[in-house]
Amino acid sequence: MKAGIVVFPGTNRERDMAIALRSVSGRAPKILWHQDTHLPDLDLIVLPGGFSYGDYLRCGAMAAHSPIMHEVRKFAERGGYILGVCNGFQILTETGMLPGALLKNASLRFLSQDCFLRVENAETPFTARWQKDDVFRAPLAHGDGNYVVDEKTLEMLEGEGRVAFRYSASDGVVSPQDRETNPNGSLNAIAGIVSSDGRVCGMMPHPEDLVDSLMGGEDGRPLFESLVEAVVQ
Amino acid sequence: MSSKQKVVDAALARQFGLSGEEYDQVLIIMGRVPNLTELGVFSVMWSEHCSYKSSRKWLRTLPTTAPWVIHGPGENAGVVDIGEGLAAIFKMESHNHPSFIEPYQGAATGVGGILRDVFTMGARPVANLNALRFGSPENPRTRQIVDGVVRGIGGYGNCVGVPTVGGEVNFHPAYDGNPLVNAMTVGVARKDRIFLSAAAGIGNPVVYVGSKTGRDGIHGATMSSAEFDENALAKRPTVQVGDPFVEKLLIEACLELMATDAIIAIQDMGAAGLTSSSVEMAGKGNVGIDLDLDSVPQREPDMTAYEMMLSESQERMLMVLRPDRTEQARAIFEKWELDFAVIGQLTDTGRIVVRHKGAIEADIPLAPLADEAPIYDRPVATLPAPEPIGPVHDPVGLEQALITLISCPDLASRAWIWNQYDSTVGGQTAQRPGGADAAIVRVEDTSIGLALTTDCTPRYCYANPRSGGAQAVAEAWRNITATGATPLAVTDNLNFANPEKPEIMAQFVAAIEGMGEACRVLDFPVVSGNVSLYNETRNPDGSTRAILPTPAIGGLGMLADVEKHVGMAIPRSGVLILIGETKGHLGQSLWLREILGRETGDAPDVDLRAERRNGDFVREQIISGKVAACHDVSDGGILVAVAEMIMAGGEGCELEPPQSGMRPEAYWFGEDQGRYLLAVNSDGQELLHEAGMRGIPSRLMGKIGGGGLTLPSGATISIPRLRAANAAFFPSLMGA
Amino acid sequence: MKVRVIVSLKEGVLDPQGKAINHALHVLEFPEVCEVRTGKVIELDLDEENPQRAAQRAHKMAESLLANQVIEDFIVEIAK
Amino acid sequence: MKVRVIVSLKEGVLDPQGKAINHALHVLEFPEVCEVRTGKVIELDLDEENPQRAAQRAHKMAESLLANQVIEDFIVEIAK
Ligand SMILES: Nc1ncnc2c1ncn2[C@@H]1O[C@H](COP(=O)(O)OP(=O)(O)O)[C@@H](O)[C@H]1O
Ligand SMILES: [Mg+2]
Repeated sequence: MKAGIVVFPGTNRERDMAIALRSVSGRAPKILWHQDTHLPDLDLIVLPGGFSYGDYLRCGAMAAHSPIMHEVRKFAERGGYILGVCNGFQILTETGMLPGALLKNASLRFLSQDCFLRVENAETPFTARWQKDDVFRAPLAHGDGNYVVDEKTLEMLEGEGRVAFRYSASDGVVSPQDRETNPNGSLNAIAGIVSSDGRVCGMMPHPEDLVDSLMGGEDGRPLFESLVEAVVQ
Repeated sequence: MSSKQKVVDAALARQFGLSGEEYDQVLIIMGRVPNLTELGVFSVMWSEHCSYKSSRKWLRTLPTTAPWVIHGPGENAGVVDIGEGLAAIFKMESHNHPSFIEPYQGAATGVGGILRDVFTMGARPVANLNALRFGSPENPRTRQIVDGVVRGIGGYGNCVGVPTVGGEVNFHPAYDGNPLVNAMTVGVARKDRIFLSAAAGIGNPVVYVGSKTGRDGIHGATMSSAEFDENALAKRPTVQVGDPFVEKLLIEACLELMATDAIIAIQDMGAAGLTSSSVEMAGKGNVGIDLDLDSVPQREPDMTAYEMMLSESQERMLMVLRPDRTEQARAIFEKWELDFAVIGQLTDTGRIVVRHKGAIEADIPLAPLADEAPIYDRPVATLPAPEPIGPVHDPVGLEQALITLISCPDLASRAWIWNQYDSTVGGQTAQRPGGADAAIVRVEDTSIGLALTTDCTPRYCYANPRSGGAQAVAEAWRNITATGATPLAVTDNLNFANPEKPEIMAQFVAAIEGMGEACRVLDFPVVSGNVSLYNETRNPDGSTRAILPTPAIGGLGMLADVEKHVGMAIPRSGVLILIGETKGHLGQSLWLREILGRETGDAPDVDLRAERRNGDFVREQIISGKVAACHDVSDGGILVAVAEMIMAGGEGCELEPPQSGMRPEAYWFGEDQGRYLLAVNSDGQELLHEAGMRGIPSRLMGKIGGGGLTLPSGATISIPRLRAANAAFFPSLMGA
Repeated sequence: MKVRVIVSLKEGVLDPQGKAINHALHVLEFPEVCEVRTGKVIELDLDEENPQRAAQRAHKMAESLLANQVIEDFIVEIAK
Repeated sequence: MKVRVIVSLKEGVLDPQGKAINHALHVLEFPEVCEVRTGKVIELDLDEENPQRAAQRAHKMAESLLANQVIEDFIVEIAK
């Protein structure tokens, strides 16, 4: 799998992502600069976590206007795979490539903790290695992860199976009102969604930080394995 | 303020914090009356913060060398060899006063400052820790300060992408008007690419990078060296605001430039900004320096030379570059959208000459500015004997006492705090906060693990500064050992009250003696640190209230094979074994404070030889793979330590009866030092035997299993009950 | 010319910060507070003398960057 | 009565957010932007009909909670 990771000023989880991609695919990803206007030959582009432009104004707002995002959009139109994690998800919503927006966490505090995610749709290129309703653990670390979207779009997302992951308890029970299991207060406990063609995925938690048993588990690996498999096909 | 307007005399010098004698010395060095800018330079360079005038004599007594120490005190941070051609670079620094005035920005800029001390030496920062002391939870201002400090540390560290992996928190009324915020950063660099601050090469350009200069925090260095009065809040000095985003860019740009051979010397602009960085770089290199302030990037119009030289604007660095690499360097900083300006050059005059708008604004000989800085041998009083412990009885029983202890402010779960710190960014955090006695961070692309901790027990230091100083070092060493790592070196942050008072100076001197002795016996040298004095509050009636003496210790250890480390979570089965001698020392214990409401008695004795022998044994057992989990016994004693292992692992334990001939509360809650709880998967006989052979006190504590903590009486405290008691304090204090 | 852009959450979008402030004000004994909504102000100093043109440009800036119209509304005011 | 409290950083205090927005607006080809300062708006709906008294109370709220006067200034405006 030929992967590229975009670095914006303020990005800080590009190394974590590179380690995860290399460990699963056996191939080191290319690091792309926010001002690049030419993309190398790639299967996957990752917008990693961090605080692009300090998260000032709104998370992801300024990065969404970077020169490279024009290329990323074209890449998506050509059918390339795009994964946005945390700040990357925020950037994808700011560009409109994914619907909705991420507001401040309901607690109004930055949250850094493990959460459990239930796989809602196992038919996407990002989730194929799981079964529907599988539960896995992932660290989350963000101040603005409270997903909102207007009612009509929500209905569409739910109807078309575009909710990829939901925050849940360790046994898979989803309770959107419960701060323990839906820590940031996201609508319908939505943690990750995909685009209508299923090729663009945005999610708040960090599967890339759980791919090594030394760091506490390998729960995040199936996501990257799914992508490797999708690319081969 | 313009250099031309104010008349410089002894009275003004006093306002600037220079004593009459110090001002006389300035007059001799200058051979004339200094102008305002020059006076400002002297006042900050000779402030307690920059000159260590009260503490230097005593700091020199600390051991600072070992075969693995590459750079000890004297550089921006300490450097130790961790193998594979790599070095760990680390330091701790305080931001106490700014954090009282504006908790968020004070704490945030504290983190920013210590990060710069570390990456200025060529290291990529890999971990942050923070040692915090707050006032009484009952004081309404405490809550605001906790809120702002925690948000500030998180706000800065999370944004720059350095995981915050550990720290400590205490509450005590002595910190009501003077909280302590000590931040520690650890970085990793290649051993052959460590950057120092001594300038060299006459004619070489002096380059300013980072953020623009504004009128931030002018005279911060002198402020942090003066005791606080109630007016401090009203005075509202220009608070420094941090920009972690720019710091992140500065880290990346500096590391990119450091991969080339462009840099001859580099120094962050910390306290006293441009003044201290330029004076220190030139002074260390025995060269002169000419600065042209017209070239300094400025955020505000009409800044004077005085303001620019004393500004404490954040996220700035000063470098001396090879002239033929200047343009290459400029391109890197422009790529990262940072200011870059050549603001001067090195000279052979031995003087610092500052020009602004065509006029010479300062012209000072560097050697006397550094060499003739005052050093004081302040009077030291005799320490009072600790208050007798008084009669001890147990009014509540074990079960209730345990619940009270694990819910008290000093032992309650800190999850509320660490859940606001990104502890996983970087993908190398093998033990997050709460998982082990020291945080474990793997060095990327190697099998090396770093073990990191901060420790100090201020109530011990108050009762007995010498034991307290030794205990702080011993506990850091023990916490590292309890993960299986080998302790390498410490950084310290010596927080004390007014050194001009002999009784405070006595605390300071005794604490350093205790620290020094512990460092020597444990082979745990001090490689960097910071002193913060005048931590006291002046009451409206003129009296003062001193903080508890708080020599915070930051410890660093390493594992050659990080996979071999253990955490503190109790495993599924096996037994718990106690290593170390239990004497039942209740003086200054949390049990005494929380159950009998007294802070009396002597601090526990620290037997350094036993400490070393027990620790070396424990580490050996862990590395040989025989131990499933380990936790040191400290605050709260054995029963609290067992409860903590149970809460972390979610498995119960049935405890054996106490040693005969000892009162139960003394056995279970005494705070004797040098002890560890080890969980082993077998019946433990082999380990007990091994310990016995070596003459190490050991004892079977209990059998793992059951639904909770089962006392010898048969009563069981369930795990959910333990967890609920432990979790409540912070959310209820902070209102969520 | 100084122009002020005020960005606030659309009606219907939950404003937990506003709610928290409301609660805190009640605790501080300001019982007359019925509702609190929070937003951002961005004060622009523009090199443009004509107030109308300045407002137009600020409007453009808000549309393209300063506000996220999925969740936010904005207004432009010319500073006096 | 609706009252608006605008809280902004004191003059001379670094505004990292404003700086970053300024930069972004330049990249987006709004070269006329000279300076950007950011702040917060808190819109209060008060159960108080008298504009003067409402403003007074809002002033008090700002002093005791809404603004951090170590680094921030505030103004109170009566909404039209
Ligand atoms: N308590 C201490 N123990 C050991 N070294 C110390 C101590 N305090 C300061 N130092 C050393 O003195 C030097 C100057 O410290 P400091 O002025 O705090 O650095 P900076 O200029 O980076 O703020 C550093 O090398 C520091 O490690
Ligand atoms: Mg320094």
